[in-house]
Amino acid sequence: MSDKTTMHQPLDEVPPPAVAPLDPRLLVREEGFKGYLTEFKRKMKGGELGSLPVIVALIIIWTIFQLKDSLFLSSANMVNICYFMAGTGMLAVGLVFVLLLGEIDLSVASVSGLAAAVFASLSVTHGVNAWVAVVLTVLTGIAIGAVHGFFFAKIGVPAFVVTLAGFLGWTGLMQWLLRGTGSLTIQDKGLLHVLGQRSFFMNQSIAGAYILATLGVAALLIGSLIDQTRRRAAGVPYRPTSEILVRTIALAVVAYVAAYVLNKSAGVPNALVIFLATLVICDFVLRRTTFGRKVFAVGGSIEAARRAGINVAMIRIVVFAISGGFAAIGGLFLAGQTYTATLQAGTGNLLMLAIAAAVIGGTSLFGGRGNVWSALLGMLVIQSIQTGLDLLNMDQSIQYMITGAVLLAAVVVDSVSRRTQRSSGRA
Amino acid sequence: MSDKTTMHQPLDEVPPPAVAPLDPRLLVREEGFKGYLTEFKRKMKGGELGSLPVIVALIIIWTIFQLKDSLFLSSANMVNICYFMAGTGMLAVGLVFVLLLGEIDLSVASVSGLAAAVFASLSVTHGVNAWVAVVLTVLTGIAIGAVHGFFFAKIGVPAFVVTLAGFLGWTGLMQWLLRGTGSLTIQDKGLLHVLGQRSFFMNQSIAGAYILATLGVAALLIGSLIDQTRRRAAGVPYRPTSEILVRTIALAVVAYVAAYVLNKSAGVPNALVIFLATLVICDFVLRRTTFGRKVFAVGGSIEAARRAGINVAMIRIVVFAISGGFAAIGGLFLAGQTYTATLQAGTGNLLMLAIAAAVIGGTSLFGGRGNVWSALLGMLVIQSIQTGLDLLNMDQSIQYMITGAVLLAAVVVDSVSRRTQRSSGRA
Amino acid sequence: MVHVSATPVLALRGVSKRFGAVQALTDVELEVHAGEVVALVGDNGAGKSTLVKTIAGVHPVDEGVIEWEGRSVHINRPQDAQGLGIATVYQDLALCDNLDVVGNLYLGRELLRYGSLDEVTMEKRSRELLNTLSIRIPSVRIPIASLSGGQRQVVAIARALIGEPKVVILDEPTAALGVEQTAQVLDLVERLRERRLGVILISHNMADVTAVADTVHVLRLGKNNGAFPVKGTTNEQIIAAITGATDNAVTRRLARNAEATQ
Amino acid sequence: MVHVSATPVLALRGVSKRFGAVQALTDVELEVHAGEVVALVGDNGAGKSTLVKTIAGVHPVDEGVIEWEGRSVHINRPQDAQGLGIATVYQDLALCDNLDVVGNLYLGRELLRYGSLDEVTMEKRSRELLNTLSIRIPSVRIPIASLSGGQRQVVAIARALIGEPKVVILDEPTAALGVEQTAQVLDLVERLRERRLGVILISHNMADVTAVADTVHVLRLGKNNGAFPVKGTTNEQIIAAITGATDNAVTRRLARNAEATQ
Amino acid sequence: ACGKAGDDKGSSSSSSDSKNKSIGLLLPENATTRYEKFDKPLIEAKIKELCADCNVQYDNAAGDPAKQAQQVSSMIAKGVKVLILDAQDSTGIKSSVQAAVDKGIKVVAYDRLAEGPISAYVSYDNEKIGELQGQALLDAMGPKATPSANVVMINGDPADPNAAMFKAGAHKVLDGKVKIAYEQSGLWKDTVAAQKMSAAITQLGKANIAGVYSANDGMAGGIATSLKGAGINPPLTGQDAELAGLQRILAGTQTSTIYKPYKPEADATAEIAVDLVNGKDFKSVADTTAKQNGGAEIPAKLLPAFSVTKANIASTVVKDGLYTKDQICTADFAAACTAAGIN
Ligand SMILES: Nc1ncnc2c1ncn2[C@@H]1O[C@H](COP(=O)(O)OP(=O)(O)OP(=O)(O)O)[C@@H](O)[C@H]1O
Ligand SMILES: Nc1ncnc2c1ncn2[C@@H]1O[C@H](COP(=O)(O)OP(=O)(O)OP(=O)(O)O)[C@@H](O)[C@H]1O
Ligand SMILES: O[C@@H]1[C@@H](O)[C@H](O)OC[C@H]1O
Ligand SMILES: [Mg+2]
Ligand SMILES: [Mg+2]
Repeated sequence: MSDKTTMHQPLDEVPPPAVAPLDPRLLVREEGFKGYLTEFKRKMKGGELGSLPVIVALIIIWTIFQLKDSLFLSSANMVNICYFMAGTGMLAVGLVFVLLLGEIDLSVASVSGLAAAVFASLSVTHGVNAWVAVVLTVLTGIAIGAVHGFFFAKIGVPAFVVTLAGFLGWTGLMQWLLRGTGSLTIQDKGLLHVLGQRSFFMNQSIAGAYILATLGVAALLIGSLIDQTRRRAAGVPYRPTSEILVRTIALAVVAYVAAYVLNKSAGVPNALVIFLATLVICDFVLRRTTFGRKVFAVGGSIEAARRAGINVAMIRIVVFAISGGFAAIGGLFLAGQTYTATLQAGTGNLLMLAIAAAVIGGTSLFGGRGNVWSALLGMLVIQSIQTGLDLLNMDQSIQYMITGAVLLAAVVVDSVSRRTQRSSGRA
Repeated sequence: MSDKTTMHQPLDEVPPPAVAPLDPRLLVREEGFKGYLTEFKRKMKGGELGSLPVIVALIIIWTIFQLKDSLFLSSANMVNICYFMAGTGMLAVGLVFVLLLGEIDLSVASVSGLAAAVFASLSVTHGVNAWVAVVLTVLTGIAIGAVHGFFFAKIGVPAFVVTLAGFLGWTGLMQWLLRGTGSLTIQDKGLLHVLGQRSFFMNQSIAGAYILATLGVAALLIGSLIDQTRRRAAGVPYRPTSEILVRTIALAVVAYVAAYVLNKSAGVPNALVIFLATLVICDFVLRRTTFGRKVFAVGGSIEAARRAGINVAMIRIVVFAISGGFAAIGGLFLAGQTYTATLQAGTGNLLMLAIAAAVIGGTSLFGGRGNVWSALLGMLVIQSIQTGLDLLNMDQSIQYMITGAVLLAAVVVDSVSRRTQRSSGRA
Repeated sequence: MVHVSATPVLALRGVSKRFGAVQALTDVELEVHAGEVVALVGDNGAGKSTLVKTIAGVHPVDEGVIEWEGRSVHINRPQDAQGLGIATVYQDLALCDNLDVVGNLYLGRELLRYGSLDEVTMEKRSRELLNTLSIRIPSVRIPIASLSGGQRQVVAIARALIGEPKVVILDEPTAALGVEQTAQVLDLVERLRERRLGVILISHNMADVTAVADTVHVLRLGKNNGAFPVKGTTNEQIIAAITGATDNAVTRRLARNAEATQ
Repeated sequence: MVHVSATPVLALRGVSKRFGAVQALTDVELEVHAGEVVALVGDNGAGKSTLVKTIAGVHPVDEGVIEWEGRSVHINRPQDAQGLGIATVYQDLALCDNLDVVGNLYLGRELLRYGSLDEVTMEKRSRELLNTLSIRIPSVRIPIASLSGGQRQVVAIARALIGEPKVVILDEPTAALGVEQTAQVLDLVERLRERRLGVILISHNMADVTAVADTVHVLRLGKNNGAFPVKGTTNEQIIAAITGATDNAVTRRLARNAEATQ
Repeated sequence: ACGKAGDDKGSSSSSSDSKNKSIGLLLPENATTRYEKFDKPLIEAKIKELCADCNVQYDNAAGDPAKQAQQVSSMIAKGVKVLILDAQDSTGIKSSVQAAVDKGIKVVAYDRLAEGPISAYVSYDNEKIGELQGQALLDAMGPKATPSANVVMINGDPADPNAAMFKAGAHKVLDGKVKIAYEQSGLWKDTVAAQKMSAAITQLGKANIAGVYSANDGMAGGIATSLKGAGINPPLTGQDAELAGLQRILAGTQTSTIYKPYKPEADATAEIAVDLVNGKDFKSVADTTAKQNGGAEIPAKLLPAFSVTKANIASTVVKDGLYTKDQICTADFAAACTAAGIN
C-alpha cells in the first residue's frame, strides 16, 4: 500500500534538486561527550528539556522530605507511593488523551466512583462472576465516555458542560445504586485482589522486580538499535550509538535502583505493574499508530485535521470513551485500595489531582502537546507530596497550604524553562 | 488626540475611492416588520441568535417546574431564586473575565470561603469596623488574584495549575484562620446586612421595584437614541427607530412583570440590586473601555495582542485580580446568606456551578467570546433548577441526576444553534 | 494548449453559497477537464477561496450541482472530495502547527509497517519530495510552527501530491514563494498537466497565470465574469474583467508611470 | 531615487539570531534612510521575516545593535518599536480573529470620547481608510475570521497607517492581493516615500520591487548577500544573488520556455 | 534469586519491637471544628500524661476516605504500635485495618465503628444522638407537637454514613408524633441548607412550620437565617455545640444542640491505647461491647451525649471548658449570656 500512497516518484525524474539535503544553518552536534555538553547547554538555554524540569522538581521534593523525615526514602514508604499512585494515575492516563484534544473531562472522578458501585452491585448484590463484573464495569465506563463524546462531538455541547453534567448525574446514579446499603464490601479476589495493597509482582519474589527492570531496559536498547539500523539504511538522521548507550544506562540505573529499594520491603505492587504496562501500551498507541497521530492532529488544529479527511467527531467520541474506560479502571483500582464501594468514592480532590498530574507531567491543557508519561511523572510528584506530608504529622490546614505551594513550585521549574523557550520564539 | 492618531487624512488626497461604500452582496434588511421576520429566520438558520437559546431553555425549565409544582412561579419562590443566585453569580462574573482570556480560575470558591473567614476574623475577632473589614476583605481577594496573575503572566505557570495550587493553599489558610473557633457568627449589620435575606430595595416599598425597572428601561432607550443620532450624523449604519422601540418594549415588559411579581411578596432583594448594578458596570468596562477591548484581544490572539503593543502580562494580572476580587465579594454574599463564616464555606460544587453559569450563559471557554450577562442568564438557569428541585422535595441522588440532565439539556438548545452556525462557516 | 477530453472531470453548475448576511457566490459555473489547467482569478473577496472550499467539501454548497466525470455528486465533507480524487492546497494552508513536517505531509494517509507508523520511510520520502520543490527546511522533524511562510506553503503543496489525485486545486500556491520556488511550482503544474490531471490554479499574478494556464475564469463579486482562453487574450482584458472597469488603479498607475518616465 | 539624508533613521549592525538549533540570522547589516524605500529580498527561509520581527520587537536580537536616528536602542518588546515610530505589517498578519475590522484597526490605540470608546468615529474612519485601499469588505463590523485572505491583508496594512510612524515595514504586503489592490499598495508606498518615511518592503515579486524600491538588499541563508541600487541592476542579477547561482530553476525554466517557443 | 522481598528487616521501628512506643492517630476531616481543635490535643495530652515516652503520630484525612487509606499505610511504614482510627468511611477502611493488624498493629476505633479486626471502640451512639435531637425538638415544640404539625427535616450528606444514623434516630422519635412535611439533605453545608429551608417555607407556607430538625449546627446556621428572613422562629435543633450554634441558642434563633463531651471520649481512648502499647488489659475502660456489621462483638466504651439548650449551657459546655465565657459572650451576646446565667 505504501506504493499507492505516493506520487512523488514521477517527480524524481526532474533534474537533481538544487538544494543540498542539509541546511548549512543547522547546528550539528559535535562528536563525543563535549558535543553532548554543548547541546545540553543550548537546549537548556532554549528550554527544550522535555521532562527534565519535572524530574528535577521531583528530586528536590524528595530531598526535602528526606531531610525532614528519614523514613521518606525508606522502602516501605516508596512502596506506598508506588502503590497509591496507580489508581489516580489511571484517571490521569485517560485525561491525557482528552487533554491532547484540547478538551477536559470533569466526570472522571464521578465515573470512577460509579464504577466501584457498579462493580460492587454486580459482583456482591447480583453475584456476577468477578471477572465478568470487571469487564462489564469497564464497558460501562466506556459507554458513559462515548455518551459524553457523542454530546460533545455530534451535538456540539462544550465538553466542559457535558462532563460537568455527567459529573453531577453519575454521582447521583452512584448514590442511587448504593441507596439501600450505603456502602458495599467487595471481596478480595479476582482482579480486585490483584489491585489490592497486599498483592505484589511474582508473589514478592526478589526476582520479580529485577525481571521487570531487565525487561524495560532490554526493550529500550533493542528498540533503539533496530530504529538506528533502519534509519541508517534509509539515509535519514539517526541517534548515535553513544547516545543510545547513555539513555539505556540511565534507564538501567533508575530501574535497578527502584527494584532494589522496593525489594527491601515487599517488592513491586501489582497495581504499579499494571499501571506501567498501561503506560507503555498507551504510549505506543499515541506515538506509533494512525489513531494517535489523529488525536494529536485534532488537538493541534481541528480545521486542518478535518480538511485532511480525519473524522474529527469519531476521534472525539473514541477519546472520551477511552477517558471513561480509564475512569472506570481507575475506580476499580481505588476500590481495590479499600475493598469497598462507598458513597464517598470519587469525591474530594480526586478530579483535580488527576488533572493536575497530567498537567504537571507536561501535557498541555490547550491540546496537541504531551504524552502519557506525564501521568506517571505528575502522579509521582503529587503522591510524593501527599505521602511526605502524611509522614510529617502536620496540621491539616498547613498541609493544604504546603501542598498548594509545592505543586506550584514543581511547575515553576518547568514553566521558567518553557518561558525561555517562548522568548526564543518557539511558543 | 484623535487627530494625532490618524494618518489617513493625507491619503484622502488620492482620487475618489474606486469602491462603492456598500458591498452589493450584503443582504440588507427590508424595512418594517416583514424585514425583521426574514432577518430573524436568516439568523436562526445561521445560528446567530445570541442569548435567545438560553432564554428559550429557561422558559422551558420554568414551564416544566410550574407544571410540576404550582408554587414555582410564585412570588416567594422568585424572590428566593433572585436572592440566592447573587452570591454564586458574583463568582461567575469574575470568571467571565478570566474565561474571556481563554483561561480558568479554579480558586474562586476557595477564595470566597477565605474571604468570609477573613471578614469574620477582622470584624468579629479583631473588632474592625464592618465597612473597613469589607474593604480589607475585597482587597485581600484582589491581592490573591494578582498573585495568581503574577505566577501565570510573569513566571509562565499555566493558570490551571496556579489556581489549583491556590485552591488548595487558600482552603488551608481559611481553615487555619478558623482553627480556634471553627465557625464565627457574623453580625447582621453594615454591608452584610444589605446582603442578607431580609434586606430589600427601598425597604420593601412597592415603588422600589418599579423605580428600578424604569431606570433600566429609560437607560436603554436614551442610550440607543443618542447612539442612533451620532451614527446618523457620522454617516455610518445605525439601528432603525423601530428596532430601538421593539427592544425597549421587550425590556420594559420583562422588567415591569418582574417588578410586579417580586413586589407580590417582599420586593427586590438588595443582593440582586447590587448584582445587577455590578453587571451593568462590568458590561460597560468590557464593551466600552480600552481595557475591555484589550481583554478581548488577548483572548482572541495573544500574539496579535502583544504585537499591537498591549501589555499582555499586565492585562492577565489585572483580570486575575478582578476574579479574585469578585470571589471575595461573592464570599461576602454567601456569608450574608447565613451570617456565619464556616470551615465548609467555598467547598462542594460552588466552583463548578460558577463556571457552569458563565458557560451556560454563552461565554466561551476558549477565550475572546462572551459577556457578563452570561453570568446572569447562567445563574438563572442553575438557580431555577436547584430551587425547583428543592420545591419538589426529591431524593438527593435523584436531584443530582436531574440537575445533570437539565444542565445538559439547557446547553443543547444553544449548541444545536451554534452547530448550524459552525457549519455555515463562522466558527 | 494540450488536447482535452469531452466530459469535464469536474464541473460546477449554478453553485451559490451564502454566509450569514453575505452572498459569497451566485450561480457560478466552472468546468475542468483532465489535462487542463484552469486559472481562477478575481479581485480580493471575489469568492475564489469560497468556491475552492465548496469543491473540497469544507462547506457544502447552498444551491447548485457539482458534477464529477459527468455524474452529479454530493460533497459534504473533505473526505468526500478526497475520495473522488480531489487534492486541495488551501490559501490558509491548514496545517497542524504542533506536528512536524513529516506528520503534516502524511496526515490522514500515514504509511504503516506491521500496523504501526513507518516513520523511517515517511521521513525519507518527505525529504525527497521537498527537495524536488527546491525548498530548504532545516529539518523535516521540526514542528510546522517554526517554519517560514514560504516553507509552510511548500509543505502544503507537497501534501497535495501525496496520494493519487485526479484534480489538484491550488489556492494562491505561490503567494509566499521565492522566485526559485515559484518557478518549481509552475514546473510542477506543467508536469501535472502532462500526467493528464485537472488543475485549478488561483493566483493574482497575471504572469504566472498566463505562463501555465489553458483557460482563465474570472470571478467578480461572487459571479462569473467571463472565461478566456489564455492564447489570444491580453492581460489588460483579464484585468478589466477582474476590476469591472477599464479605468482602474492598475491602468492609472501605468499611465502615471508612463507620464513620469516621459 | 529621491535624495536621502546622511544618518539613517534605522540601521542594523551585525545582527544575529538563533532559534534552538537553527542559526536564522548571522551578522546582518541594514540601513534605511528617511524617504527611502528599501526592498529586502531572499529565498524562502532566508530570514527576512525573522529580521523584521527583531526590528519590530517580537523577539529580541541575540547579538548586534539596532540604531535609531544614529543612537543605539534596545527593542525588546513590540511597544518599544512602536514607541520609536516603527509600524509593521507582519507576513502572518497577526490580527485578532474574534474582533471586528474596526476593533483590529484601532487595537492598542483606540479613540476615546469621555473616557469610553468612540466607536462611531472609529467606524467612520475605518471605512474611509479601507476605501482608499480599494478593498471591498461587506461590513467593517464583521469579525476578521470571516474575511478573505486579501481582505485581511489590507486590514493589516491599514492598521500600520494609523498612528504617525517614521518607518513602515511591510512583510510581503501584496502576497494575497489582487492586481488592483496591489497597485494601490504600491501607490501607497510611493506616497509614504514622498512624506519622507523610511520603508522596508519585503517581496518575492521582482516587478513590484523594481517598481517602487530605491535599494534592494539580498538576504541568503541568514546572511547579507549584496545590496543593489535599483537603477542599473537587472532582475537577473538580483535573482542570481537570491538563489546563489546563475543556474537555477528560474533560468532553466526561462531557457526551456524559450526553446519551446522557438 | 528466589528470596522474598522484604526478608531483610532492617527497619528500625518495627511494630513488634517492645521499646517502640509509637501511637498513630488518624482523624477523618477538618471541616468540622472538633477534630483538630479538641480531639487531637485532648488525646495527645492524655497519652503524654499516661506514658511519657510514648510518641503520637497524627494525620487527618480531610474528608477523603482514599486519603485515609494511604495514611494508614504511612502509619504502617512508620511502624506505629497502636493506631487510633476515626474512620472517614467505616466500611471502606476495613482492608487498611486488616493490613495494619497483619503487621501486628492494634487498632482502636474512635468515634466511628470501623469494620475489620479492631481491638476496641470508643464513641457515642450515633443513632442515640438522632433520638436526642428528635426528643429535644419535641420538647421545644411542647403542646404544638401534634401529628398534624409540620416539621421540616434537613439531614446530613447522604455520602456520610453517620448522617443516615442521625436520620434514623430522629425518625424513630418523631414519626407519628409530628408530620414530616419536608425532608431534604443539606449536604452538611450551611448555604445549601439555607436554600432548602427557603424552599420548604415556600412549599409549606411560613405559618405552617412548627419545627425544624437540623442534623448539625453548621446547617442550623443557614436554616436560622432563612427562618429569620421569613420572619418566623420555630424550634430548631443542631449538633456539635459549635460556638456559633451556642450563640444562636443564646440569641434564641436555635433551640438545642448536642454536646458530645470530647474529653471523656479522648481520655478513654488514650487509656486504651496506652494499655495496648504496654500490653496491658483495658477491660476496665471498655466496659461494654458494640456489634460490627459482620456481627463481631468489640469491647467498647460508649459515652453519653447531652442535649444542650439555653437552660443548661452554663452547666455543660461552659463548665467543661469547651469554650470560654469570653469566646461565647462577645459584645452582641453579653445580655443573653447574663440571662442564661453564664458569668
Ligand atoms: N520560531 C522559530 N523557531 C525555529 N526556527 C525558526 C523560527 N522562526 C523561523 N525559524 C527558521 O528560521 C529560518 C528563517 O525564517 P524566516 O521566517 O525569517 O524566513 P523568510 O525569509 O521570511 O522566508 P519566507 O520568504 O518563506 O517568508 C527558517 O529556516 C525557519 O525555519
Ligand atoms: N466564513 C465566512 N463568513 C462570512 N463571510 C465570509 C466567510 N468566508 C468568506 N466570506 C466572505 O465571502 C467573500 C468571499 O471570500 P473569499 O475568501 O472566497 O474571497 P477570495 O476570492 O478568495 O479573496 P482573496 O483573493 O482575498 O483570497 C468575502 O467578502 C468574505 O468576507
Ligand atoms: O458531628 C458530625 C459528624 O458526626 C458527622 O460525621 O459530620 C457532621 C458533624 O456535624
Ligand atoms: Mg482567497
Ligand atoms: Mg517570511
